[in-house]
Amino acid sequence: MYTQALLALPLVGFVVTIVLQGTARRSPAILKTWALLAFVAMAAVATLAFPEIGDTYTGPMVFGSSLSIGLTDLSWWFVMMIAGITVLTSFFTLGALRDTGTYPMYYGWLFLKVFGMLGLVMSRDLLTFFIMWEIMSWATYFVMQQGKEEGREAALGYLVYAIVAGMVLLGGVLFIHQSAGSFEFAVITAYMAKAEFGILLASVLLVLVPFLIEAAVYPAHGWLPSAYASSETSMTAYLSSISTRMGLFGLILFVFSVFGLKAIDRIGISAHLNLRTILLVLAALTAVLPTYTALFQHDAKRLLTWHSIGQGGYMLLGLATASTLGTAGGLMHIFNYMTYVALIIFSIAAVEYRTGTTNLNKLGGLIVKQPVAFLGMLFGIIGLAGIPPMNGFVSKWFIYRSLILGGYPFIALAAFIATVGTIMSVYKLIHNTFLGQLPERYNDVKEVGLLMQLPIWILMGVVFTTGVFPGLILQWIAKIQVGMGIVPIAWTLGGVAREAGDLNMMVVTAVFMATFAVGAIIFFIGGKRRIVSQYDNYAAGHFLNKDVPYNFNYNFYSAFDHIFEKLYHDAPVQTAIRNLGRFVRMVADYVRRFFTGQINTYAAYYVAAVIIALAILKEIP
Amino acid sequence: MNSGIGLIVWIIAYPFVSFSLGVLLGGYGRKLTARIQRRVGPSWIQPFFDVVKLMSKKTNVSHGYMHDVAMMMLVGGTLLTMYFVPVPGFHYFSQFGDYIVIMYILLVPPLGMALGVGQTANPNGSIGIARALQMLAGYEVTFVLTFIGFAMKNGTTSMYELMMIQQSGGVATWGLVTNPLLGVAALFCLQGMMNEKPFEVVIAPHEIATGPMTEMGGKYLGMMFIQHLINLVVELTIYMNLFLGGATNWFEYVAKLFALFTLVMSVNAVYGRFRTDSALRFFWKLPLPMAALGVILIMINGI
Amino acid sequence: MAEKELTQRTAWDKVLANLRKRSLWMLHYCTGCGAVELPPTMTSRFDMERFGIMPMVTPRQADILLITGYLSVKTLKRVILIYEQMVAPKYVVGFGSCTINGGMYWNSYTTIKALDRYLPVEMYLAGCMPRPEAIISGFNSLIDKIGKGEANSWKDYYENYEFYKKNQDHVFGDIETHHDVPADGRYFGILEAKR
Amino acid sequence: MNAQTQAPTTSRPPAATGAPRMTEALVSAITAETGIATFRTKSPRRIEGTVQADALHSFAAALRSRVGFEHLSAISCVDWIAEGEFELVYHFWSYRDSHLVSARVRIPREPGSMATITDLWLPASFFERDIHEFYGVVFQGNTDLERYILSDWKGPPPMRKDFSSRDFAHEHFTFKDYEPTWDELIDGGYHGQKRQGEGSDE
Repeated sequence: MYTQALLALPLVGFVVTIVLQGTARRSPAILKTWALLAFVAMAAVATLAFPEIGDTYTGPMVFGSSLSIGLTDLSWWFVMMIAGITVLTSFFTLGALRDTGTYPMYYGWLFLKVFGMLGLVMSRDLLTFFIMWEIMSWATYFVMQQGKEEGREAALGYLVYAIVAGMVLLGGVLFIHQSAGSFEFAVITAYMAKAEFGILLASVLLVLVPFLIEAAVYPAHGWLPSAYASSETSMTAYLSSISTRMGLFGLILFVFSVFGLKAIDRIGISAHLNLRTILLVLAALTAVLPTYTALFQHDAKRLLTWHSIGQGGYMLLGLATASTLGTAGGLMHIFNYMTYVALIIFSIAAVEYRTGTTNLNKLGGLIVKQPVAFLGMLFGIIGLAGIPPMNGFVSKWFIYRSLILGGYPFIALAAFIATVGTIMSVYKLIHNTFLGQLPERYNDVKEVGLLMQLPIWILMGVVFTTGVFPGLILQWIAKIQVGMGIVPIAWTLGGVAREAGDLNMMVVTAVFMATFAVGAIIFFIGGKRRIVSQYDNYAAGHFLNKDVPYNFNYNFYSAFDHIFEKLYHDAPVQTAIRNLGRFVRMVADYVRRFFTGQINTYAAYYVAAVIIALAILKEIP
Repeated sequence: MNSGIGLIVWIIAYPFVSFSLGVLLGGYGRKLTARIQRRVGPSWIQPFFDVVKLMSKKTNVSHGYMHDVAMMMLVGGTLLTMYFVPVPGFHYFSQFGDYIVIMYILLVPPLGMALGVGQTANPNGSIGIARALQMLAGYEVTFVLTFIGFAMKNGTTSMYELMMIQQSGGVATWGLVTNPLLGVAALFCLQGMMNEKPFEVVIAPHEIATGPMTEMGGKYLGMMFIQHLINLVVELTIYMNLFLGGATNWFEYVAKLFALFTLVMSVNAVYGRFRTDSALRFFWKLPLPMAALGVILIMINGI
Repeated sequence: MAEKELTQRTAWDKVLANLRKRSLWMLHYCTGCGAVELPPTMTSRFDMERFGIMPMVTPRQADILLITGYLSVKTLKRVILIYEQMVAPKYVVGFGSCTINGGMYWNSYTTIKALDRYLPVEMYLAGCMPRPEAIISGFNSLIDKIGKGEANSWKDYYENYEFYKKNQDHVFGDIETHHDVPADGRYFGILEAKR
Repeated sequence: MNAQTQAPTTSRPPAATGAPRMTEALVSAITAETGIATFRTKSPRRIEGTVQADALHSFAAALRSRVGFEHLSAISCVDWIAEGEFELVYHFWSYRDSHLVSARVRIPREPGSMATITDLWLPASFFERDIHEFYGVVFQGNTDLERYILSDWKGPPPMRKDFSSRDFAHEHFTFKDYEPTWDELIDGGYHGQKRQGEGSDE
């Protein structure tokens, strides 16, 4: 009962928003309030739907099979994440979104996207999955359009990827239907268990490739940074935190449930050399390369969107080990990353709200002006860097341990290299935003209002609490692992039980608090201290004042730049890249004639493609 | 001594023990350097005088609350690491966190320092931190690879268990003996971890005015000194536990500590300073391939 | 004043002073030629570190401000900024005749003559220039003074700030050191001790 | 800036005559090109002469563009107090001929005014600022005559001959009453005798 209501609510919200969009310019509060109320109601319904886990509801018949939805442990978990982050985002936009008039359909497309995502995670057959996937992709495109001018172009880039992914997925759906004779997951599972190798390989690849594109796994990650970074900032938080993970959801669903791990492991030549190995290598590349690209970004949002890719690599690393600890780490990392990346981007949004920029070379010293935003970002980056006691550490611990003991030393090394890169770039982020010298022009910057602070405080609480008591999350993950056909993790409130490893975050945190208190005691034993002006600073006897910029934030990691500049500026490589670029531009010039930039044209193409595909489907007996 | 009254005594006394050892080590290091340079050198407990002097300064200068909290994080994080690293007779906390935990809580003090230094708004400090973080990609990555190989070989990530495995057969089962490539590579990294020459570019007094410590005076610098002294002990102990078989009693422990520190300080006394990128290139050219080779050998043996 | 304070010293103060005197870090302001005598003082031949005296890099870390030679009006400004950035207890040591009475620059129109009119000088090392033996001997007497609790000239800067400020203003205009010295003195309880 | 750096290259004599000229040839060339006939050879590579104050600018321009003296080495100043004049000496250097031309200009001490040559050589501003600070010469047309080295200087220009550094120092700075007693140990001491003779205020 609640399950259907859950799916219906965002759809109602979408329709109501279309009706109300005329009010956006005059009284934006109406739409904002409506969106918040609807999303809160959605979260409440999602909670109420808990007892309905395991039930399946069938909908209208399409092509001889009925669309069906239902909740599993995995999908309820995802539903809760979607609902939670949506409520927080819409709450944050109450304060943050100043010019609703510019984006009248902001909430409309958000509703549609939520509908698509909820439908996706609740779908119980292949056809529903595909339909919802398409709704979600298109809604994502429209959501991205609600941004700056350059955001529209970037969204177009996403659209190209999404259409490719959608086409491949359509092919996969049709192929599986043709082979297995049904859209139902159970039938497919049974079929795949003893399918021919070729059919298995083709269907796995056709289904996994779109997921990897949507999850922005290297090398299909190119669409993400500019598309996310040029969206409206609260939307960047939303997209980074949950939207990208839908691809990962599909991957979990198909690899572990629909195809089954046994079927997947048939693709390969040995226990250490199979499809999962390829996934591991891809994941390691995804973790390392984008993270080091993030290092050289000058825009806070863009820096974080590169991390969205990189951290996705960690999740895939954990999942691809298919071990108890690894999948637990991967699943938990999805939740953890969602919480702290939303926290960081909300903090950046708070800074942008007051200063009007996210350029890391222009900000600085804002800690005295926006302490709450600073604290939010601090909690967030500690989580992102994976340092105790925040939650990011726990999931990374699982992933490391599974990689080391699973016999993947170099993959584990890659994960650690990515961690070092993460630490470097998040320090640059917080240093250039909040630390260092406060430029004179930001002297009258104030903290943001309570409306925007509240989501930051809530997320800080979540990041810390789930870091200290990972058992709160792990109990769910254990249930999900049962559904995935993996030995569930032996969780305790503070981590994992002795047999599985040595981790008790409660003890770690308690000891840290105690030692921190010792530090505080030593601090207060020392003499009085006085807070001085930022211009009272060592400059080898030079008199500092507001006219003397005395700060270090440009080209922050110069040694890395120095080492890797050869890689980027070396002549043959450079020429090759330039030639490639020229070729791509030439091809794109032809392709551009197809892509007119008119949404109607794309819709027409798309409808045509779907009709052709369905016509083929009709022909097949 | 890992339960009851003994445990409580250990928990309370251990920071003092560790600090005293740190003072002796620090004084010894300075004396050693002085002797190598044919000087008399300071007192054996000179670091103690320095700390007392700094903590008793009267007009301390702060740049804000993060600067203050950073100092607490610095000392707190180091003490935290200290508790999780097993020493003879005290390994209670090892059961709650393995080396992966230690590896990450080792990052808490630098993070605290980085934040505090950031708030002092001194570019010298920021440059120092940027260098320190870049150096992580050199020594820390290599050290972690040696650990990964060692842990994979022995099937556990717990430092206490790794230590026990090494102690099972005397010197012959020490990590340095069974996996010399990993051990030697990690020794290079130890030099970097301890910020001693030639990997001293983070501090570089003649270049960036002691980097992170530029704006630290009075009790702030005093707390950094306390942290530094305890950190000496912690980092040497980590290497000892991973590759020198830890120690079975305190005599052995102190002897190994001083022997290892003699090695580190001797290198420190005779070398100049590498630039950041030179240091990184060094780590990527020599210790990292060495560790990788060691890991590959372990994998081959495993198969 | 000094005697009164000496009698007020508690046992703890005495212990602390005797520990503090073993560690003195020095910031040397080397505009003059006297700096050339410092390297031999620090290195193997005379080894200053055996008394716990070490060179330091920034004013925040240092206890001793060693002025090695003449100060022009322009460099005096920097010295005052650096002195105010130092953390008390701090000791100014005038090194060489130039700091005492102008030395060989006695008739120069931009070189200040007596350093103690602008900063509270704890001790002068006379000579043009003092040899390492003289420096070591001077520092040893400073160490004794600190141990006995007699080295309190830095308090004078807080107590008689008007005097120093007047003399500073006489040779150059107002400078912005971002320090309110009397307010600092009250905040840290250095001025109340007297009144 | 750009125009100035390019000007010498465009007006440089053709390459065919690129061989260094003899000093005598140079003197006659300068005389011919600038119309000022008081130049003489001082030493093998040094030419010296006197230029009227109002003719200096055109002289320098001609020297630079026609004879190839592209580099302004220095401007120096001498205070001839008995004659009531400042003597400004402009040193020009030719890279091609490796010759130095020193042009002496005399201007009255009062009001001590001179036309600037910063429009020909921007770096001349540095020397003019220096001379303004130390001699009080005003360079007409130079917009940047701020204090340079003596940033807090309140007295008269200190390099003028009528400025007494010793008097200024005694007036402006306070000396320590430095009365050492160690010399009494030797022979009663110079200071000790002085003390007895003069008596002390204290």
